[in-house]
Parts: sequence; C-alpha cells; structure tokens
Amino acid sequence: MAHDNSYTGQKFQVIGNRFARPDGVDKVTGRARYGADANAPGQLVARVLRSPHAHARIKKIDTSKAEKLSGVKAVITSDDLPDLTGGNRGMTDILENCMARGRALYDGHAVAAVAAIDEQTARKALKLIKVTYQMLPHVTDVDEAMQPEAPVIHDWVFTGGMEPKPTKPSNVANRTEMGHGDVDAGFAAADVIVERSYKTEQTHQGYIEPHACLASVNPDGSAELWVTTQGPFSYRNVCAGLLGLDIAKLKVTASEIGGGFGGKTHVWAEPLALALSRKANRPVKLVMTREEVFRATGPTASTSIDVKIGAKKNGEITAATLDMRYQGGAFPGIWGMLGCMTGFACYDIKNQRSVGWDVIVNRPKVAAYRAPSAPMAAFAVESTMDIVAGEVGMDAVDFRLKNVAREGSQAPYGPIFGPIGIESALQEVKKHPQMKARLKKNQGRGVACGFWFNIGGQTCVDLNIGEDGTVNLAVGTVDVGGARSSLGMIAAEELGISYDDVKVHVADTASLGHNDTTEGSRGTFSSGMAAIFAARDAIEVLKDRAAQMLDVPRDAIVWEKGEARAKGTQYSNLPKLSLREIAAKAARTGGPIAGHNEVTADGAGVAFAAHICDVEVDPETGLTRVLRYTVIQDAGKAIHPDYVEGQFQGAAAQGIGWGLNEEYVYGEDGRLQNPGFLDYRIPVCSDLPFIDTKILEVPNPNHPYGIRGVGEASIVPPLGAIGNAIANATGVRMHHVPMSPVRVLDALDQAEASESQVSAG
Amino acid sequence: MRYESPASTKEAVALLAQEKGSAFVLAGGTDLLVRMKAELIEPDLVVDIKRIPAMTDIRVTEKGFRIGAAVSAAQLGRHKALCKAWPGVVEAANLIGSDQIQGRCTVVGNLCNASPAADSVPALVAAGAKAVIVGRNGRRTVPVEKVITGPGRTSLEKGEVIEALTLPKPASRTGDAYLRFTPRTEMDIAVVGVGISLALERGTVKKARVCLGAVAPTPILVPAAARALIGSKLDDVALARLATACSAACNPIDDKRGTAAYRIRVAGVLARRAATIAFQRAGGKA
Amino acid sequence: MSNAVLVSTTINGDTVEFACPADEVLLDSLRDRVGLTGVKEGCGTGDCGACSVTLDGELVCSCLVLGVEADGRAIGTVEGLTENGDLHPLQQNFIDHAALQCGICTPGFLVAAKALLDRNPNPTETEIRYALAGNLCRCTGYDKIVRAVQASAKDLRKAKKR
Amino acid sequence: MLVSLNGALRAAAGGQDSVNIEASTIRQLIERLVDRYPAMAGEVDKGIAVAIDGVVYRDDWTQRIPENAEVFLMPRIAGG
Repeated sequence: MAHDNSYTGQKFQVIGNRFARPDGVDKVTGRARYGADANAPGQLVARVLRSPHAHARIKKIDTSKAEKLSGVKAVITSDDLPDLTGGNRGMTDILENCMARGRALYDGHAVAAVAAIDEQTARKALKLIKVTYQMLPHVTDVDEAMQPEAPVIHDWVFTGGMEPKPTKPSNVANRTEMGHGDVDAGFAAADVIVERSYKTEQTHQGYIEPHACLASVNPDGSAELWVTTQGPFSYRNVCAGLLGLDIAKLKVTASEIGGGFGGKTHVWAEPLALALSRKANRPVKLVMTREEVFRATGPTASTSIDVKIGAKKNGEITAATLDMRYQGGAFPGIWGMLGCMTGFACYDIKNQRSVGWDVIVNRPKVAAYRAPSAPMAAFAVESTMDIVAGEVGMDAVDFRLKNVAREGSQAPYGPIFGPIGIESALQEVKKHPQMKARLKKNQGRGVACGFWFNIGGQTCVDLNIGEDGTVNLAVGTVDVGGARSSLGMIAAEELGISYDDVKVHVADTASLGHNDTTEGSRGTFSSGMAAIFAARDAIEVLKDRAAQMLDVPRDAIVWEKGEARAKGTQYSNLPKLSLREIAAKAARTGGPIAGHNEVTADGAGVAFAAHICDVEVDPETGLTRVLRYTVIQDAGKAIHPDYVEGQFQGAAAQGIGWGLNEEYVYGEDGRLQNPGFLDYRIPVCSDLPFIDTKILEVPNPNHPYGIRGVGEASIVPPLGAIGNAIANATGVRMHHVPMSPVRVLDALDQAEASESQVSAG
Repeated sequence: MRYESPASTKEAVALLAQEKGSAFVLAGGTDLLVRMKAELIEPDLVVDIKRIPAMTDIRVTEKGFRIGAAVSAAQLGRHKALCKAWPGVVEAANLIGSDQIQGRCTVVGNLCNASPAADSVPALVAAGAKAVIVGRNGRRTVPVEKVITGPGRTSLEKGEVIEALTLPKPASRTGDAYLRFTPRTEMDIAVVGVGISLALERGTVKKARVCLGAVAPTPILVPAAARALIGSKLDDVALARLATACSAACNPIDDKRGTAAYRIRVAGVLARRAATIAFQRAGGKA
Repeated sequence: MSNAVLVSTTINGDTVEFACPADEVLLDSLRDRVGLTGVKEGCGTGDCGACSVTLDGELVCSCLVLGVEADGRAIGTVEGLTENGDLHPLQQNFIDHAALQCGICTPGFLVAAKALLDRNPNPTETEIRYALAGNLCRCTGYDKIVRAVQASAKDLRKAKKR
Repeated sequence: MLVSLNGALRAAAGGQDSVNIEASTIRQLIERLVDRYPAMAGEVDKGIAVAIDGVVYRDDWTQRIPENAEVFLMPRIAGG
C-alpha cells in the first residue's frame, strides 16, 4: 500500500503529548459500564453446567427435573445448538467448544445451561441436571500426548503439513517448518554448538473482568448482544453463524472491556446466552465466575522446546534450529506455527530451521495471549543465547549485537525486514544506567530480546462534525488500553483542532462497517490509519464548503492549522474560516459534514523489545525477587507516550508473572487444581518494582505517522531475561518456566550434587 | 438459609445447638463465604457473632490478653500493647490475605477453619494461647493446639463456639516470631509456616515453643525443636539442630503449592530465621 | 426471592433500604439491588479487590460480606468518592498519571488507596505496594498506580496544610 | 517470478520451498497457485498472508505485485 510518508518525522502539534483519556472520568467514578453492568427488562440469569471430567463420553443428559423447577425458563444442551457450520472445521470447533457434543473434552467443558429468574434458582437447576458420563482416558501433557500410546482425542485429526499424509489419526494436528539456508553446513562450520531443552507451563491472560454478556433474541430473528469483547464484529459473525441469525439482525455492542490480552478475541459462552434467550424468549444475562474463566476460557499453550545454536569463536552464529511442541487444548491450534515464525526473529541467522508441532490435549481450547507463542520460543532461544555467549567468551549483549537482525535481514517466516529497532534497543541496553547498578550477593542481571509481528486488517471509521465544530470519531476497534485518547489525538492533529474538541467512541456493529478484532496490537495502528484518512476526507468537504462561503473556486482553498484559507493575492482580503465557522453553516452549504474511511490496514510494522532484569535469589528457599526492570521497545511513533509506556509495563509485568509463578496445575485426574487468583499467582503490587521504560521511535514506513503496534512485544523477553538473571545470580540455568521457588531450589540442589560428584570423582 | 446475629454468647450457643440442619458461625466470613460461593457448604443457619460484645474487643487482663472471637486481624494490628507483647502473633495474623481480608478475618476463624496452612495458628501455639470454648454445658479452656484435629476438623462439639482466645502475659525476656514461605509477597497461602517463642535467662534460651504449619495435616508443636534451642545462645550448632528437628517433624504432602521435599527443607530454613528474630526480640545477643 | 431479609443501611452517606436473601453477598446487593455497579466482581473470593468498599470505615471485599450484615452499618463505595461534584485527588491523579488502562480494577484501587491515605498520609513506596497488594491489576504493572497514589498523598498533605 | 513458501504451504505444494508463478496481483497469484496445487485451497481457507518486498498483506488481495518483487507466502497470523 502506497502511503504518503511525508508525515513521518514531521513536527506534530497534538501527537506525542499526554492528554487525559475520554473515558477517564467514567472509569474513576464507577460509571463506566462493563460486560456485567448492563440489564434489560425481564432479564433472566444464566448458569452453565460444566464437565468435572477431563475426557468422558456423555451418555445421557436428563434435564427434566431442572425444567420443572419453578423459575426455570430454559434449559439447553447441544441439541439446542444444531450444527449449521456446513462442515467449516474452524466453526465446528468453536461450536463444540461452546458446548460439548457427545463428549466432554476437558475439565470445565460446558455440558448444559439454564436460564432462570434469579441466580439462586439457576444454581439449584444446575444441580437437578443429571449427566451420565462414561470416563475416557485423558492426556494433559504436551509430550505425553505425542507418544504413540497416548489416547487419541479426535479420530479425525491426521497431522497436517506431513508428506506423505499420515494414515492414522493422532493428537498432532499440524507440523510447521520454516527457515532458510543449510543448517547442516552451518553447524559443521560452528566452533561451539549448544543444545538444550526447555518446558513452559500453561498460563492464563488473567484479565480481571470475567466474561459477561446480556443477550436478547426476539422471535422475529432480530437480536442484540451486549458483551465484553475485543471483537464485536467477529463475535457478531460467529454468533450469527452458529445460531443461524442474519448478520445484519444481530447487533453486538462492545461494553467497556476489563482486560482481554487475546482472551476476549473468541466467543465462549455468548452463543449459549443467545440460545437460552431464544428458547426462553427473554433477555438473558450470563456472567462467568472466576473459576469458569480459568477452567474454560483462553489459556495460552504449554510447551516443550528443543533448541540448538552453533557459533564461531568470533561470536557469529552459523546455524540454529528449534523443535517446538505447543499444546492448543482440545482443538487444533496455530501455536506451533507462530513459534516458528517468531523464535529466531531477533537475529540474523543465515542457516535456520524451526519446526513447530500443534498438539491436542484434554485442556481448554487455547486462545491468543499477547504475542501468542512468542514468549515460549523466546525463552528457549534467549536462554540458549546466553549459554552460547558464555561458551564463546563474549558479553551476552555484545553477542546479541553481533548477530542482531537489521534492515535487510531475513525473517524466520521468509520476508526481508525493513527498518527495524532491535539493534538500537540493544545499544540502548548497553547505555542504560541499570547495566551499571551494583549487584550484591545472590543478585544477578539478565538481558533478553523479543519480537512480535503486529497486524493491521479491516478497519472502518466515521468522523462527524457537529454544528459547534466539535467532532465525533466513531471507531470499531475496542479500546482495551487507552486507544481512544490516541485516536482522538490523531483526528485533532489532522484537522488542526484542539484535542478537547474531539470525542471518540466505540461504535456498535449496527452503526459502522466491519472492523477486525482488536488483536495483534492493531487498534491504534489501523484505526489510527483510518482516522487519518477519514479526517482528510472531512477536510475535503470542509474545503468545498469554505469555497462556497467565500465564493471562490474550490481549488483556491487550502487547509492549514484547522482553518480554510483562499490562496492567492486576489483573495488576500478574504477571512480565514475556522472549522467551527464552517460547521456552523453546514446546514446551508450542503448538509452534514463528515469524513469516512474503510481500509485494509496492511503493512503493520514489526515490533522489537529488549529488557534488562535484575533479580535476587534466596539460595535457601529458591525464591526470586525482581529488583530492577527496564523495558526498551520500538514504538515507531508514540502517539500518547503514557499509554505506550503503560503497554510496555503491563506486558513486562505479565511476562514476569509467567516467568516466576503463574501456571496451570493439573492433577492426575486431569482436573485443574488452581482455578482462582489465590493459587494462580499473578503478580501483586508488592511483587514488582517500578518498571522503567524507554520508547524508541524507528518509524514504520507503511504508516502515515510511522506507528507500530506496541501492545505485545514486551511480554516476549521477560521469561528469558529472568532466566538469564537467575543464571547470573546463582550460576544455575533454569530450563522450566515458571521458575518457581520449588523449581529453582531443585535446580540449585542438582547443580550442587553434580558439582560434589565432580569433585568427588 | 437463615441469618441470625445474637447479642450474647449464650444466645449464639442456643441457636447453634437447636439448629437441626447445618449451622455455621460467621465471624470474618473470609473462609465461610468462599466455601459457600464454591457450594462446598450450603448452610441452613449462619450465626453472626460480630454483635456480641464479649467477642468484639481485646481486653488486657491481669494474666495477659483476651481476644474476642470476632476481633479482626486489623484490630489486632492496631492494639499497641498486644503488638509489643506478642509481635509474632500479630505479624502472623497480619499476614492473612490483603488489607481487605484483614478488615474482616479473625484469628479464631483462622483456627476454626482448621487449615493445615493457617498463618496465625503456629504463632498462637508457640505463644501458648488458649481457647475459651462455650457450649450448653458451660465453658472450658483448652490449649489452641488441641482445637484442630485434622484438615478442616476441630474438637468443638455441636453447639460449641470459641468465645475468645487468651494469651499469657509474656515473661520478661520473651520474644516470639512467625515466618511463612509464599511465592508471592502477599495474597498467598503458606507453603511452610513457623512460629517460635522463646524466653531467655542471662542470654541463654530457657524456654522455647516451636510450631510448624503447612507441613502436616495439622499445625504441629515440635518439642524436639524446642529442646534444640533450650540451653543455647542460639549459636550455629543450635540453629542447625533446630533446623534438623523441624525438618524431621514434617509430614507433608506434594500439592499444587509445593512438594513434600521442598516443605521439609524450607521448614528448617524458616525455623532458623524465625528463631533468630525471636531471640533478638527477647533481647538476646548472638 | 426466598427468605428475603430487609436491610437498612447507610451508603455513601445516604440511608438506603433493600431486601435480599440471607445468603446474598453485599457485592451483589450493591450491584443488583442498589444499582451501584461501580463495585466490580473480579473473583468473588476476596483475591482481587475489585469489589473493595468500606464497612464502618474498615476496608473490606464486599464479596466476602453478606448483604444482611450491612444492616445498621455504613458503607462507602467508589461512587461516594467525589465531593460536591469534584473528583477526589486520587481520582484526578489516576487520570493524570494514566494509572488505569482497562479500568475494571480502578474503583477497588481508589477505595483501597483512600483507606491507606486516610490512615497514613505519607506512605513510602513499599507501604503503598503492600497496602494495595489485595488489589489485582493486570494491565499496568502497577507502576503508574503507585505513582498516582504518591502524587495524591502529596496533594492531600498540601491541601491539609492550607 | 519466484514465490517462496513457508510453513504448511510447503507441504501443500508437494514439499517445495518455492515455486515459479507469474502474477500481477495477490488475487492472481493465489488463484494460479490453487490451480496448480489443489491442496493449497485448504491453506487459503485457513488464511494466508503475502509479503511483498517485506511488507505483509493479510487481507488486501487487490495489492499489485511489482516486477522483480520479493514475494513470500505464509500462513496468516493472529495476535493477542
């Protein structure tokens, strides 16, 4: 896409400042309405019955007693959700994940649902539903699921990406291979080769707001859904498809969203709420409990990864390979593929090969989690990079710089990088004061890098100018982290007006054209692009109107600093017309003044980050505390620096939680043992230090302002940075994430044991 | 479910004794309401004891302290005399949950919930706390370590409630401490907890009580650990013997919060650290 | 509603009556019966702090209080933080310091931070972090929240001196 | 024009890591690929992206492909 790049590097009036967000007051006063904050007349309360078994055949569901309970208005099972997907595998997987069809595939899989007049009645009704299960063998570990003796979860899964195609079904949905060059020759040329294996456990996005919606289906086939989602348009399309509704007749309104991080990109229980509403012919409110959120929605993959890196004595990497096994829960995923595409992206490695396996297990269907798949691959690569640096006797940062990807380097997924920021980020690392902070006993420092693609996609905005000259910008990308401020700033910048004169809101699906889900750090990138074009579209209308008002030819009008002016000496006595003045006369100069844009915002700039982490390890308990932490990331262009920093800090905090303590713990019985915030330990305020940030701006040439997505890349480095810091503090390398006290103490013990063995021998 | 908030202990006892269905005492509610939410219990009667005057205050008595059963951990933390006399007990109580939980949770509730990992219990046991139990047949006083009989089980009989806990007036040169291990700094359940109180005479440990939490089905008083300290000036040898005794006394399980081996190991480590703090608080010099 | 109990209480200074089942938690009473949806549910088990309110001045999780317990007591929620229509310094500083992203945890943080500053007008960074440890935030990494609380403490101390 | 293939697309093209195809737009490129390798249709359904001279296009099939451009075909990605 050819863009006008003249704005890159221009002097901005509004962009780069720190304005108050438009939804700020609502959110600090409790007025903002989230998923669970809407009500409708006559609404019912929905509750979902979930399988307590990891894998079981559902022989019978007897709902008769529940149906007879006073106050129960609808009970549904999969029979109420006939398969209308026409064999579209992706859609049938979603349907089956929403409610089990003959088989419960994981602990927490929905089996039936009720709608009743109140919560008490709904709970009571669930207890009256009798499900007869026949237990089936289950598997929850990614490596075990790949073994030939493992129970095969789906008989229709034949590993894709294999030549020849396998003749027997297995739990391996796909094999993906990426890379370039000749790795065998590369390894042959290496002076040092390091091979290591790593494991990472499953984590959850952990948004504080549970999934919640209010569904209302009318007998005439029209329907409304108020829901906390990252993608109201995608929710609309999927729900309409699963329920057989017309897309235009299902209006989805995205509520304020209490965090998503990828977990609210997919439908979970929303189709159930709609089906219940249809059956009861009343509005139905469905709010998940925290336990349901953990057991049945969007965790990320757990992994098992082998990495091999070869280098010359001078530090040049000659070859590298990754073999990565990602479990995607009970349905096929694309997670191994994403691991292949990101693992080595920070480095210019001429001979590289990455193989990813997508594995099915009896766990909930994996959803995207902030730079999905990249943190695990990066943990393996960044840990091994430090080991190789040690083997060749180089400083770990210098070793990375020696091999760093630059403009012209080939990405693991094929293309050649344009201008990118990882080299600058590593140079900033070297300069950063944290690198000189003194480390005491049991303290250590680690550095790691991270990459994420970012995406663009279908986008559509409306910009409407009121008669007082204030501006409404309607966007279709949900604002998860403060994007409304940035988009308002962009519109103000283009129009040349004050930020206070622009109000941005997120439109419902009936009021705006399709917008892709807010994922892949695309919100500000793509809606920002559309906002620029919509503003320019409006400016053309403003110029038309000004020409009329001044009675000059259209092409004599120019737009500068929020004003129309007729250029040329013959017009020098004419006044300038402000946007406000033109807007006031709109009714008599041709009607409403608006700007629109529909765009496929391709050309998202890739994002890179480098982090510095200082830790202290208690050698007697294995406890690791983060002492200091710095994030350096390329933002292309920071529209609102506060919220860019906020993305960096939030992503780093999630990565730290993942690295140290967060994990799904499954029992032998295949049940999740810690579905709550007490034992699924996300970092609390006292666990973290201030997180220092440094925003780099290497403009993305494919965006008019040079914007890159900033939301995801900084969750990628923390796992490796922490591992490297622990190794620096203790001399012991961790191979299993999270690096919890039990695992660290165990590793310290093993190291001591092998050392004493060596000295004894 | 029926909710009652009687004004006297006697009334509370009568309500609990007469209830034919399942009856529960509501003090802070920080465990009870969680269990109700999870549908682990469905009470027919809940008796709120927070409007019973005898249960809602901390009294300084001739013998020491009397802590009402409905006194929140936050109240304990604000009681200067108690903080001075039994800092270990107060710091243990103040480790339970967040400030929000502190505003509600009680040490008696912590005790009656009978979790092996209860934070306040090892400190109370080490301090020699006693429970004042009231039932239809009158009141009895039992050492705190006799209250918990197993995970989630107590020696209270139907209709009995704990009205208060008593703590002795500490002898001079007494110090106590509680340490727990958790992966997070706050908002966590103890993987191991150690409560120690000791009394010195001329710089030497004269008396000691050591109680471990989260390493057995109930918090356990470890006499061998106390013996390791008595007669010592808390030198490295004594501390090593303490650690060994504590680790030896553990009978833990592997669970989602930690492995048995880890608990055994860390029990010794924490015991050493807690003993050092208690020793300093008692005025001892290493 | 079976076994409904009439509760008479004070919320943000106003006398309020509502009827609720005896086993309903205060969080649900506030949200569903009184309409104070600024009080958020993140977990229902006291582990996230999104439902923080004050009960007779004491900071609590409203998910761990029964609605009936509120009878005769005084409750404070995020909706009561503004005074005479003006934002409380904490509210203003949360906006100014970008201390919220998604904002779902914000009401709980504000109520907890106010409870902290009421009892300790000049907390250290560590004191702030421990006092707010019962409030989970998944968006910010807490950095800007701690800074906003520090700035508010300063503003409030200045206002007091005047 | 040499079009490099990545990931599952290699298997769909019988294991080749690049193919020779003449096309002036993304649409043309994809249509001709599917004609030649029917297995590719399944991959197109799952979603693919095209990188032209380093810029990744996920959706816009009207995009023109300049002569001598460096073209990579890869699976379409998602994000958080």
